[in-house]
Amino acid sequence: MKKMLLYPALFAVTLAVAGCTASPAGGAGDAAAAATRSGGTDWRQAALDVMRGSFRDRGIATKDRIEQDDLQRVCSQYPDGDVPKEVAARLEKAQEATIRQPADGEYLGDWRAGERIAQTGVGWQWTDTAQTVAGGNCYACHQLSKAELSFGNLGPSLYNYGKVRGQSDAVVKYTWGRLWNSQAYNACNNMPRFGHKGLLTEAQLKDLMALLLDPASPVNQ
Amino acid sequence: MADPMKIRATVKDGVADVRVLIAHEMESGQRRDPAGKLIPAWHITEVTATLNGQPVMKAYWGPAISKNPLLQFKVKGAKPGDKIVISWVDNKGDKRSDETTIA
Amino acid sequence: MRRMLLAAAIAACGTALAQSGGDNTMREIERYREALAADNPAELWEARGEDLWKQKRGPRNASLEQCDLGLGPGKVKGAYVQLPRFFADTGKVQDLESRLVSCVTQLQGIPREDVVRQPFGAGSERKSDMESLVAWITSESRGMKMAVPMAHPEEKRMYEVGRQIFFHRGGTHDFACATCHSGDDKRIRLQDLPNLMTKDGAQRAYTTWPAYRVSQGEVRTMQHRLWDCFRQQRFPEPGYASDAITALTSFLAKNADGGEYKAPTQKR
Amino acid sequence: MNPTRRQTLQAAGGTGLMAALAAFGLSVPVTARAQGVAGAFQAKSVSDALKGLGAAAPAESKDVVINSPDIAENGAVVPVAIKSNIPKTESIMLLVDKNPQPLAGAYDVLAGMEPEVSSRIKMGQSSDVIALVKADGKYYMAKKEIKITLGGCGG
Repeated sequence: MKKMLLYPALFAVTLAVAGCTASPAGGAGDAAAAATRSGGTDWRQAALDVMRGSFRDRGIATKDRIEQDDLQRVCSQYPDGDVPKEVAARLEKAQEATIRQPADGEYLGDWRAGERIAQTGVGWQWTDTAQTVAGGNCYACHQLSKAELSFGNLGPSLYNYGKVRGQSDAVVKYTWGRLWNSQAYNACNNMPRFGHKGLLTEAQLKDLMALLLDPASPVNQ
Repeated sequence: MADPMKIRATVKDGVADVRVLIAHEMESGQRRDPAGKLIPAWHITEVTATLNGQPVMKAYWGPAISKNPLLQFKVKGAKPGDKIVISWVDNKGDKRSDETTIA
Repeated sequence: MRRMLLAAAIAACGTALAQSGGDNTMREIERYREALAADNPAELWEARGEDLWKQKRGPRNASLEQCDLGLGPGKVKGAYVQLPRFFADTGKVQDLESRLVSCVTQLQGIPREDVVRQPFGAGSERKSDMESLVAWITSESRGMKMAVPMAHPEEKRMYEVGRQIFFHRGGTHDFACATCHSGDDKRIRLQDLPNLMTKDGAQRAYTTWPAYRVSQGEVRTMQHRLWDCFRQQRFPEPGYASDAITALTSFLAKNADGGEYKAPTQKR
Repeated sequence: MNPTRRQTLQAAGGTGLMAALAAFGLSVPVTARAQGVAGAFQAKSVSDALKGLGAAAPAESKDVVINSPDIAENGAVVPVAIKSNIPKTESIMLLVDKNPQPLAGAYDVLAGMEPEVSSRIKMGQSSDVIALVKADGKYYMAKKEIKITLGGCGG
């Protein structure tokens, strides 16, 4: 299951990498160029060369993971998150195009399963295998339920997410899109693209949807 | 072979403060390996200390003493230059002795 | 991951207790940390490392006492706070571990693959000579100020390359080092993340490695810290003492310049 | 750093030393005392451990002092020091109520030793720790709760 899922993600990366070489500047502004070039040296290229010589495959963590798609490459040049508006708009448009709605039109799974996915951070590391059922590790960065005190703050609090927003069609689709590819909304934020990169299955994403939106979920208590 | 202990012994007002760090796994016997098999207990069972050859302390340890154990105790009537010897033996029969001179 | 979860578990309980106990709780945790700091098992690694340095080993039956860590052959005192640096004999910028690999291969004649095969120790039956050597050598810089040289063009190059690696987003999750380590007061779960973009954050982080990790019962070096960060970033595995690690270390070490070196320390 | 490091004996095999050890029973671990303590280590409850030590009903005493933080961040390493202010203290023992085998350590206070000892122990969960002191043939005890934020037995 996991292994099958891996291929679309890799495929997407390969495509994106191919895309990079076609437009080396990637539409990045002058500020980005200044950060990566000085004294006539392209430090970004120098770093890539060093990384290619230093990293190696280990288990599922294959060496091609250091190669960047367009979003990764451009975002790496704006570490403070101050991406120029036009650059962000271009990236967001491209990322939005990747969002796939659920095939059966059902968006909400089981919030109990969603809570477990939010608590677990296993998966995709070289210590995992293709059979490892990955988690979303949401609590690493977000507050979700009131009961779980151990939450990180790299992302915003999602406590009462559904209670505040309700379950309108627009909210449901927006939330799905956020989980599938968060980079479509504010490019270069810290959140992984769980759907686009195949990190979680569609069923897992539905369970997370329920965790966020179901009135019975601890998130909305 | 077991690594040397780290023994510090300093004297103040005739009382020596002895601090010993020992390199040892102190496997509890409660942990499981990645395959789910219980890892057998492996721990120091006895530690003895002598001051100039005279026994001053004897410790009996179970598996609940922490990995790379610390042991601290005090001995009266000690003076700089006196010799402290610490010895341990574990439940596999491995053993080690180290000595230090009180500073 | 398991470790991350454990760390989270610690943190979780920490909060629960902190909320129930308030100031008193924080005082007790401080007391706990102080009680541990008094005797650091890293000293066992330091002692073993000093012995290893002086032992004649390998096909050439030589000790490492002629190893040049940057201040001249055999000079260990204060060497670590001036690493990484450029070495003319290898033509490379090297961090401590990369340099030790060179010394062990050149002076003792031990093949490189044997040196780097198992650089991270796992219990008393799989001890790491590297971790012991590093524990001792770093302890010989305790109390000194970080002063990483940046005069040689190669040193500047590695610093710049390291900076790029720090910001390099990649892997399945689009993570870079910067994702977690470029903001103030950020946490994963409840684990505090140093902001390596500030002088203070960079100094506090860099000057406290290596550390005896209570949770692992092992001394872990900067090399291991970065290696495990990349694992959690879902990156492929960085080679031991590889240029990428050296470059990143150059960047982090230089940013810590002026900070007082305190390691080996003890961490959870 | 520390001159004593260089004075460590190379191995346990030094024969003179081993002879010295044999003189007080280290290389012959099965003394009656050791055997008794070994039985107590196997006990699964504090009361069984106390029985094994021959200390069925120790009296609580303010002269037995436990020094440890109230909270330990990691149960794998919990510093605990015990001091006895009771004259003629012969031995000091440390038990952890909720550990699978409560007896953690026992210390014979021989000629010249101050009746206090400090070590670091593993605790599986928050629990009472019990300091037991044998003095002049009688048993005394003190109790203290230590909260653990991460257990130290299974992990």
